[in-house]
Amino acid sequence: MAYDILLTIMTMVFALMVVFSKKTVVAAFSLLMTLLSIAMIYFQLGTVFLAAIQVLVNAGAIAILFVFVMMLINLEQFQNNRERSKSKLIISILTTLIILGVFSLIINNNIEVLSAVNISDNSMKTLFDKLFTEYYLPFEMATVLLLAALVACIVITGSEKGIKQEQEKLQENLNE
Amino acid sequence: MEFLSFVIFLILATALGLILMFISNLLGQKKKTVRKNDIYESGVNPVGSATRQYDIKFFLTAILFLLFDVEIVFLLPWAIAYNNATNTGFLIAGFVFFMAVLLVGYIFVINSKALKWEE
Amino acid sequence: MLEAIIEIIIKTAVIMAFPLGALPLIIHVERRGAAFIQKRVGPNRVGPFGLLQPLADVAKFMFKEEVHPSHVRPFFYSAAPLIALVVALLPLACIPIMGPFQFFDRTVYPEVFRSDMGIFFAFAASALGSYGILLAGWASNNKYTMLGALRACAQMVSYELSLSTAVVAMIFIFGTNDIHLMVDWQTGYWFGFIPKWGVFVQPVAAMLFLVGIFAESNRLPFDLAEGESEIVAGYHLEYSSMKFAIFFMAEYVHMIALSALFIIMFFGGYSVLPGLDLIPLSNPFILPLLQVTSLTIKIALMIWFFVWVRWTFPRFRYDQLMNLGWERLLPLGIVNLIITVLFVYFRNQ
Amino acid sequence: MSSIYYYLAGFLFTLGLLGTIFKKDLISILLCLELMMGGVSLLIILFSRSTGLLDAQLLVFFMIIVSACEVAIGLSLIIALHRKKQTIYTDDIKIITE
Repeated sequence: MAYDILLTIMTMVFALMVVFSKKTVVAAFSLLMTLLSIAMIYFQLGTVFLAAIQVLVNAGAIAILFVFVMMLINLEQFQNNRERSKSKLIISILTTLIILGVFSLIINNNIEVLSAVNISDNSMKTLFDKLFTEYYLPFEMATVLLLAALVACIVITGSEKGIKQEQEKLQENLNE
Repeated sequence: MEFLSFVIFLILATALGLILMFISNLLGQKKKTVRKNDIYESGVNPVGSATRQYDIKFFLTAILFLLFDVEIVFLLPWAIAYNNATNTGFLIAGFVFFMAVLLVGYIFVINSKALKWEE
Repeated sequence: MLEAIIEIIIKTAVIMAFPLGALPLIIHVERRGAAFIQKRVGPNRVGPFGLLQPLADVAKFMFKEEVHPSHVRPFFYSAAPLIALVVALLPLACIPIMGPFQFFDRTVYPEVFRSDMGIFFAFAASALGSYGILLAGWASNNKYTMLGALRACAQMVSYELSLSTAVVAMIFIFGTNDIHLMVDWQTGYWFGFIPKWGVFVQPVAAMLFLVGIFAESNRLPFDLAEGESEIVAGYHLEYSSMKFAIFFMAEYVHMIALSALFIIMFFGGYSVLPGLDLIPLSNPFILPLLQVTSLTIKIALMIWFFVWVRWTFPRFRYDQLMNLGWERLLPLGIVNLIITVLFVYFRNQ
Repeated sequence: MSSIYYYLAGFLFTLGLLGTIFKKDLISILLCLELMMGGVSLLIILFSRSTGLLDAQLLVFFMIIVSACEVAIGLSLIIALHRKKQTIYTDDIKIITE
C-alpha cells in the first residue's frame, strides 16, 4: 500500500514536470521518468512482461528520440513564453471536471483490483499463447504498420536531397 | 516480494553513488578561479554556444533504431512461445512473413542511403 | 519480513561488491596488460608489483578538487554520474552468481530479484545505459561533450540491434527465458568432452553479442565517444574528481554486467568449468563455491580479452563504425536468426 | 486496494490533454500525447487486473507499438516542418498547403 502512494506521487510529480518545465529537454527527461514510473507500476501490479516492454520501447527508445530532436532543432531560439487565450482556460477546466467525473463514476462502481500475488508465472504462458493464436494477425499487421512508419520517416526526413540541404545549411551556420 | 527486492536494490545503488559523490565533495579542496570555470575548448577562448544544430544523421539513426527495436522486441515472446506451441507450422509461417517485412524495410533503409555517413 | 529484507540486503551487497571490489584489480590488470603487450614495465612502484596503485588512485580522486564550472546546468550535471552508475548496476540485480542452493531447510536463489523475466529486465536496464551519457553531455553545455554524447548514443543504439538479434536466437534455442534453466541447458558434455555451451550452437550469435558488448560499453576499438584527437574526452570532459571516477566505474560495471550476461548465454553461466567438476561434492556448500569460482574465472578471462583487444586494435572511424553496425552486423544477425529458426523447424519435422 | 491508480490514470490523461490544448510548440504537444498514452495504457492494465482478462494486456502491447510509430512519424514531420519554415510553433503555421 505504501508503494501505491509512493509510486503515484512519483508519477504525478514527473508528469507535472513534463507539462510545466520551461526547458523542453527537461520535459523530455521528465517524460522518461514518468514512463519509467509507469513501468514500475506495471511491475508492481504483476505484469512484468509489459513493464519490460515499456522500458525497452517507450522509455528506452522514444525518449531518446525526443532528446535527439531537441538537440537537432536549436531550441534556444524558441522561448516558451507566448500568451494563452482565455477560452482555452475554460475548455481545460471543463475537460478536467468531466474526466474527473467519469473517473469517480468508475471508482464508485467498486472495481476491485486483484492483488499482484494472484497472478502466477503461468499467466505469462497463457498471455503468449493468446498472442500467437487469437492475436496473430494483428501481430503480423503491426509489422506492416512499422514498415509503413519506417518508409514514411525516411521519405519525410531522410531522403538524400533533404539531408544534403540540411548539411549545407549546417555548414553555412558554422561559417557564420 | 519481487518488487520489494527491486526497490531495495535501487535504494542501495543510489546510496552508493551519493556517498561516493559526497566523499569527494567533503575531502576535496575548493578554490574557484575564473579560468577554471570556463568552458573547455582546447585552451582557446570558447566560440559560440553549445546549443547549436547537430547532424540529422543522429536523428535518423535513433528513429530507425526505434522501429527496428520494436520489431526485434516482438520476436522475444515469439521465441518463447514457439517452444511451448503445438501448431509450429502456423507460427513458422507467421515468422517468415514477419521476417520478409523486416527485410523489405531494411533493404529500403539501406537503399535510401539514410545511414550513409560521409567519409 | 525483516528476515526477507536482510536477505535481500545481503544479496545486494554481495552482487554489488563483486564488480566494485574487482574494479581496482581490473584497472591494474588493464595497465599491466598494456605494459606487457607494449613491452613496458607498467606501474610497479606502489606496493608489491604496483598492486596498491589503483588504491592510491582512488585516494587521489577523493582528495581532488571538484570543479563545478559555471556554465553547466547544475542539477543535471550532478545527477548524470549518479544515473549512469545506478543504471549500470541495475542489470546485476537479476544475474545469478551461483545456482539455487539449500540453506538449512529452504532453497535460496542467489539473484536479488528473481523473476522469469529476468533476462528481459537485464536488457531493458542496459538499454537505459545511454541516458547517463546523454544527460552528462547535455548538462555540461559544451560542444565537445554534446557531440561526444550524441556519438556515444548513436553508437550504442546501433549495436544494440544486432545484440538483440543474438539474444532472440539464443532464447529460441534454449526455449526459455529463465536464467537458471538456460544454465541447466548448458550443463553437461557433448561426446563426453565438449562442454554443452551455447557458443558451440550459435557461434555467429556469440560473435554479434561480443561485438555488441564492446560497442555498448564504449571500449576500444569502439570508443568513438572519447576520440581524443577530435572531441578530447567526449561526454565526461567537464567532469573532475569523484564524478569522473563514477563515470569510469559505471563503464566498467556495465562491461562486467554485459560480460556476465554473455557468459550466461554462451559459456554456461555459473555451470562448473570442465576440470573443476572432478572435485567430489562431499559437502552441500562445495557446489555453490565451485560455481562462484567458475563464474569468476570466466569473467576474469573475458576481462583479459577486453584488455587484449584494447591494446591490439586501432580505433575505428565513425562512418566505418556505423557502416559495420548497420550494413554488416544487423543483416548478419537477421539472417542468422532466420537460418536458425528454419533449421530447427525442419530438423524437427 | 490499488484504486489510487485509477485516479493516477485519470490524472495523467487529463494532464496530457490540457498540455495538448495549452502548449504552443509541437514537441511539447507530442510529449503530452505520450503522457495521455501512458495514462490510457495504465487504465487498461488496471481493468485487466480487475477483470482477470489477459486480452487487455495484449491491447497495451499493441498500443506501445502504435505509440512508437506515432512518435517516429510525428517527430519526422516536425523536422521536415522546421527545415522548411524554421519554426515549431503552431501559431506560425496557418496555411496547410505548401
